[in-house]
Amino acid sequence: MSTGAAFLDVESVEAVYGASILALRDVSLSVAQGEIVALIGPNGAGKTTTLRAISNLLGAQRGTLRRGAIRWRGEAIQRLDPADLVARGIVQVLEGRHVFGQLTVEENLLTGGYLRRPSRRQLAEDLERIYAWFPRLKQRRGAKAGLTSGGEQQMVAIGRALMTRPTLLLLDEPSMGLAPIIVAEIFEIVARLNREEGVSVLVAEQSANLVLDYAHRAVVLESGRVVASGSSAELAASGQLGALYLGGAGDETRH
Amino acid sequence: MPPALATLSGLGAGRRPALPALPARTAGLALLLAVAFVAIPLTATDYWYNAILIPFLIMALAGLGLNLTMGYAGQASLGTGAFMAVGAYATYNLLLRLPELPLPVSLAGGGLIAGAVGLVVGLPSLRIKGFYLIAPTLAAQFLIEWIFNQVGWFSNYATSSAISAPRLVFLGHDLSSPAGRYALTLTSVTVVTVVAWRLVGSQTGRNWRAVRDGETAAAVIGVPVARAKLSAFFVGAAVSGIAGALWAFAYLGTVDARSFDLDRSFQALFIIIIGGLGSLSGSFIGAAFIVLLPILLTHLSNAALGGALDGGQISNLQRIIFGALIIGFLIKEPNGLAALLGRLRRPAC
Amino acid sequence: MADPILELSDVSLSFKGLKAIHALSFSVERGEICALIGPNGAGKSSLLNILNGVYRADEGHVAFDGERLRSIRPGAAARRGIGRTFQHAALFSGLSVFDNVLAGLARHSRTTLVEHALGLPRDAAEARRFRAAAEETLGFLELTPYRDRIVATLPYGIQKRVDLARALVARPTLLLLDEPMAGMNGEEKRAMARFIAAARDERGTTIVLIEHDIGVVMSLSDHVVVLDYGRKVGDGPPDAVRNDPAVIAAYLGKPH
Amino acid sequence: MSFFLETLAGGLLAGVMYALVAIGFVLIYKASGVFNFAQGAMVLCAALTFVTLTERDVPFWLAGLITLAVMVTLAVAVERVVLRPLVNRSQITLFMATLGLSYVIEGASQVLMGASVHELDLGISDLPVEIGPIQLSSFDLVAALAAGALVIALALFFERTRIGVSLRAVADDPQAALSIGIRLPVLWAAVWAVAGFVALVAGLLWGARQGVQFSLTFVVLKALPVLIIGGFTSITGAIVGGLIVGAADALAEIYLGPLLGGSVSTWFAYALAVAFLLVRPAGLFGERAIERV
Amino acid sequence: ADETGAQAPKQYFPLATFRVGAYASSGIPSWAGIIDYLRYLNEVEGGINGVKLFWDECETEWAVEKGVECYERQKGGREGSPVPVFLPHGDPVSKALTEKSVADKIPLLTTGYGRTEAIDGRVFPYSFTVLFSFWSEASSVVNYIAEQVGGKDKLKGVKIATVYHDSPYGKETQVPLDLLAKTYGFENIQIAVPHPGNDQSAQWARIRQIKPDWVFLRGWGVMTPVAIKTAAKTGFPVDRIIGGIWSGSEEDVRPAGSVGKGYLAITPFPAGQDFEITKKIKAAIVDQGKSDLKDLKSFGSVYYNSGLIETIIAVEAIRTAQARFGKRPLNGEETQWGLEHLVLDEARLKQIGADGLVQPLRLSAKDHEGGGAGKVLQWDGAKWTIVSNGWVKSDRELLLPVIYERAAAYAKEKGITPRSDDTAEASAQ
Ligand SMILES: Nc1ncnc2c1ncn2[C@@H]1O[C@H](COP(=O)(O)OP(=O)(O)OP(=O)(O)O)[C@@H](O)[C@H]1O
Ligand SMILES: Nc1ncnc2c1ncn2[C@@H]1O[C@H](COP(=O)(O)OP(=O)(O)OP(=O)(O)O)[C@@H](O)[C@H]1O
Ligand SMILES: [Mg+2]
Ligand SMILES: [Mg+2]
Repeated sequence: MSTGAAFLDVESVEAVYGASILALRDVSLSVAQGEIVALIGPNGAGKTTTLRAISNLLGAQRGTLRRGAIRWRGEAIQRLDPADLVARGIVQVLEGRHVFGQLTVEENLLTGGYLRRPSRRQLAEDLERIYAWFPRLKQRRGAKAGLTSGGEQQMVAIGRALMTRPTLLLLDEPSMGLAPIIVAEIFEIVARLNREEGVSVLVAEQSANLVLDYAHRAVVLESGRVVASGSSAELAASGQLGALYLGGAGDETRH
Repeated sequence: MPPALATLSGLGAGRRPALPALPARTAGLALLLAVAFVAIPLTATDYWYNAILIPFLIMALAGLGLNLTMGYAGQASLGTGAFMAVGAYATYNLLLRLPELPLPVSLAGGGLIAGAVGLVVGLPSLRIKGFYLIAPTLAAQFLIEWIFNQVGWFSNYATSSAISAPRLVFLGHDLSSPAGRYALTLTSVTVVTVVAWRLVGSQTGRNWRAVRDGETAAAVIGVPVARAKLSAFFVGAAVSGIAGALWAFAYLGTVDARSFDLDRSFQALFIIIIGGLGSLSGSFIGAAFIVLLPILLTHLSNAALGGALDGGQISNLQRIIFGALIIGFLIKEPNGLAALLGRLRRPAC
Repeated sequence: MADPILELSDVSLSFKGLKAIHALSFSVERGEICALIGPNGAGKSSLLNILNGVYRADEGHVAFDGERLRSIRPGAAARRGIGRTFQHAALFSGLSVFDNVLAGLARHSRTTLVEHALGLPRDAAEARRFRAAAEETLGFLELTPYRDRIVATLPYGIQKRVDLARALVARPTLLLLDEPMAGMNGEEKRAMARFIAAARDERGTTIVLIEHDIGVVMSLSDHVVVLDYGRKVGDGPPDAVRNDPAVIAAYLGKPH
Repeated sequence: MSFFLETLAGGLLAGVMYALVAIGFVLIYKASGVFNFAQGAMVLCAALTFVTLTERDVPFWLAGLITLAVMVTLAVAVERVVLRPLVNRSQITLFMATLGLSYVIEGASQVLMGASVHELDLGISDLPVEIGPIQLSSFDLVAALAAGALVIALALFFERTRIGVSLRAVADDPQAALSIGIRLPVLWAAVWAVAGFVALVAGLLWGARQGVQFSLTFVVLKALPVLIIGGFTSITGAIVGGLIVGAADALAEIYLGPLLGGSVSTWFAYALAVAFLLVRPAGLFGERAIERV
Repeated sequence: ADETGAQAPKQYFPLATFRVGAYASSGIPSWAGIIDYLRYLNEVEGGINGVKLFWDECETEWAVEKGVECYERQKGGREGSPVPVFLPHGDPVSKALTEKSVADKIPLLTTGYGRTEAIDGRVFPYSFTVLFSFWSEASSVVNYIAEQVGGKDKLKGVKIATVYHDSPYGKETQVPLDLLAKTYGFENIQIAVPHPGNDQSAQWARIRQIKPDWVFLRGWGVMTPVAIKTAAKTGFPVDRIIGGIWSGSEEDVRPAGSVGKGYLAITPFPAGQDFEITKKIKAAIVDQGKSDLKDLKSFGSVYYNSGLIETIIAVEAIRTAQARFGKRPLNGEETQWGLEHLVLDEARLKQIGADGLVQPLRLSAKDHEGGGAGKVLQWDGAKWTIVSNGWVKSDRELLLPVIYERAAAYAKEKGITPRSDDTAEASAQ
């Protein structure tokens, strides 16, 4: 299903934190229009850093891109503001609890919609769309996001990013802390967005078996380098990934 | 306080674990002490003692006190000046009213009384958290300044409510010469620093840092949170109190409560943030920065601009440069100069 | 067997109009691993928070080791032997791994500030004992290689394990684990499951565990309690629960 | 009784003046979680610029505009040079940076505009007017009106507009705010510019009261307990806190002062603040810290 | 001196200045007064008996410990010249230096501030509270009020409220006013204003309630203009307020604007440009563009003249000492002798051109004040005019015994053996 020319191009990127911690040594990857690409690898491999490099959020972590180029539809974007990237349709869902704790769940979602300066009605519609995906959020809409449960916060973060109506969605460990039913739903939502609205997705995920069900292609990172890449089917079949990245404890999550 | 207060380097964090750098570190420390106790007394002039070394050591101690409360235990405080004042006035009254006590005992007594006051000021910390915690410490800052100003007994009814040092004598030695006052200061600072160093490496210090990094988590795993907070206030205030007594008697000779005003508290805060929160050596580095930089700037600018500009302009320029340097250092190294120096020493990690 | 270490009866909790837990009753046997599952926001973490005094139940009561826990504070719960790890690793980020684990021993400390300040013999002896206990736990959880690392710089999986070490070192009778394996890869999850099982087998610790990975839950636990929006919808051995249609509808989505 | 009322009224009006300064703090705190120590220096800078211009016979309105332009420039510069490199750093680091900033602003203001004292006459009479049993001055009324107008405008802005919500988001988590496309640089510069405007208003009113001189920076000390009582994040809190502090200070000085030897107002407001905090740990209107495990 | 034509030795004159910070506005004109006079001496009179002066500045920001640091930095002298005298310029710092100056044998010249007990030079050999101590200030104000009400016997029942800066400086006049109130029967009301004093509504509300006949305003910095404004706002007549020494400069009243018209102040530093010496300085320095003043509006202002007066006293003391020790740069101990033997009578003042500007002065070991009088100025909206009839004297006979008592108590506490009057002579041998 992977169609079109390269949409996002990451070329030999090298990234450092705090002037000395080398997190990415040489990472190249690409995402075509309408493609779901999985980024897998062990802890500390550089998945998050890769996503941050694309969305240009490294600065907030005292990180910098030392070498390489990132292109979006042919345009070099590594110098653009994160806000400009969001305006161009690239949005990242951060790993962990990054909700605006003092804002209500609904206000959190709304902040995601503001950049496009939508009309009041449009905003309300977008909101309803998110609530339709995550009914739990509708119930908790008036609660301060910081007080909601771990999974609810994760839904808020994803919903908020979707409010920007992205064309490239960067997801960082979306399944973390979510109930199986929700995890499945999230991937269904992603697949639907991809199918129906042509949204491209780059998703970093620990449970490779899960993500490979949905991704067209996968890129494997280790110690800041790309060590393998290919279509999901190939990778899953090749056994290259081994037990390391696949499955839960009892391998029972595969169905 | 946000967890980002944590400092990852400096004496504090790197204590016991057998770092490979330990012998070098010990050697460095020994060298430093040798310089402080032997080389300096052989070479320093009165100007060095009075204008640089003594205030540097005392402010380092004041910063150290605040660092224990704020840097290690994460309890924001703007009351350092008040605790210094209590230390100074308490020591003064001990010296005055119990002349048979030897000087070190009076000094320690002053510290303990300041600690007790700190404990009381710290009580609201059991309920008030984060930046709001500056309220009780500010209240203490102003209330205590006011009390020493108003209640004549504390200053033995001096006209101006200023106190001045009775003779500084210990074991028959007169310590009022610059070298004597330096010796007194250096010895006190060394002893207190050793005690502080022991504390931060002990269970107490660990509890402090646990409370700083996550109060709820600390409570849940059984860290006695209230005791940790109060002991941090107690010890921090006691250390600042000793610094205050030294400031009054070993440095200025005479002080009134205005010497320990809010500016002094801010200065202590400056010292530990510039030097490094949660780092013992940071207090010293920060104090060096705060005490020495203005002097250095004066000399430099007088040399460079002396003819071209009048004194006022030069002073204002110094102010600008000082402020800009602070911002610059914060941008360069959030964990303070101690961390910066640590990195310079081991560029590899 | 019927030797319940923990008994909840009719426990309720609400937040400003939200009923997070609804008249909940169940019990946990001594020495078992009890898994708590349920959709997001079902009230699992809140329940743990009640058990160790972070939240206070509005109604109902909790008995621990035969004694009723009344408006207990977190510190007191820890002293009674209830240990805890956190959903989002709440480690002391500025401390080394070793110091984090030592901090877990705080409730066993019997020395005073003065002894610490002056380094008196009792302090030295206690410090030695603590270090030995911490080393032992680090060894048990295979964390020794990370001993002196500042935890903020460690991978997430290791941090979760440090969290466990910090709770285990105090040798709790009851250990509450809030999603100990979230964000881990397969191998790490298996290792973690091994440690949790060992803690029960070798030390006899009773464990209450929240986990979303149903595979882990099935292979590890003796007993599963299912919550759905504050109510109990399932309670029993893993296999029974797994095939319960109510559980499937609320939580699993499809049969596993 | 009328003496009591008069003291109370005087105190309340003084409180309005404190609230004006406190609002500047609240703005920046609310929008970036920074306790801006340089607010006092900004008040000085604004007043000094204004008065320097009017002394050179620039008309009032023009001087006001130019000063505003200066404050906006300052805001943009602060965002570029200080805030941007420090994004996502701890609160205390940012606080410290604003301390450094206050040195820079104070120094620069005095290098450029000198250290002498200036009279600032806004043309508003500050002579007594009897209103019933109470004596007030038209100046006080103008100050109260100005503060009231600012509070209403800003409160509406924060509560009702999209920008207001975005600003609160930024204060909570700048990194997440960046990730969903909130333009931090623009917002920060805007907030600092508004804070600069508030500083200008406060500077003019305080400057007219006590002359434009360095000690304008001291009014910060009075604004602190106001903030603490009201809560760092609430504009309404600033005004309510201001009124409480103003009234309490004046009454304490009159009724408590003679008993205790005077000058109780140096600490009374802070003691009161502690009392308030013990009941409400985040001030009257402040946002409670969120802790969840 | 060197005969071979090498430069003659010069006298070092250290200046601890404060040109930035909250009080810079009062400092700046003072330094100008000092520096202009030194320049005048060098350029017109060829120094003091041919010994030229040179100086450097050290910025204190009016902070105690920076002041101490400057003292330490400067006390060693420069380019071979010792320090003859140190001007601390600040009440707190002068107190901090009291004992150090004894150890270093450097006289502290504090004109119009400093420890009142230091008038007793037998206990405080190196502190010189010359001209007008705070006690004298209080007494002169009472005497001026007495003149206005028609004599000291009419003081009975008069209400005098002292509104003071709540600091050691502010409280210094409590003891003498107590004593004077007991003696003359006026009602003595004390009202404290907390530092910095930028809001005084409560204090003036109280004054409105008490309705005093006179207010004696002892402010510092911003407290003075705020007091004047608040007084006007509460309807208290401004011409019934008498400012103290540090509430009586142009910098204090100008910010109060038009409501300050009529405000009074007592000062040992009369403002004006008509004194002989001022005219000479104007011609030789100011008009030549050599003045230290950037804003010539301040020429002849209270602060400018205070610097001038202070320097005249220091220079005359050096001159006196030179007569005994030789025409060369002097050290502190020698200048101390000069100060304790300083006689500035009408004749000498005329010679200098400072009659009317400096009050007649005679110092001794027992009396480091010497004068004890001030002039009362009134603000007319643009400048000060002198409204008292010459110098208003204080009741020194009444105050001195109490001062000596307190000095003796200090000596006892510190274990100091006071010099007898003639050891003061002997020590200089
Ligand atoms: N803010 C930071 N400061 C310093 N080092 C960092 C920072 N963030 C990540 N690192 C380091 O960079 C490397 C790559 O980390 P990254 O977070 O990109 O890995 P990851 O693949 O996302 O891992 P995980 O699965 O644990 O999320 C790691 O060694 C990590 O320690
Ligand atoms: N302190 C609080 N204030 C308000 N609401 C709260 C608070 N704590 C929890 N809640 C709410 O109670 C409900 C239960 O939360 P809890 O954290 O127990 O869920 P959970 O079962 O642990 O979910 P998850 O699997 O997502 O972590 C949630 O809807 C949450 O928003
Ligand atoms: Mg990651
Ligand atoms: Mg949970």
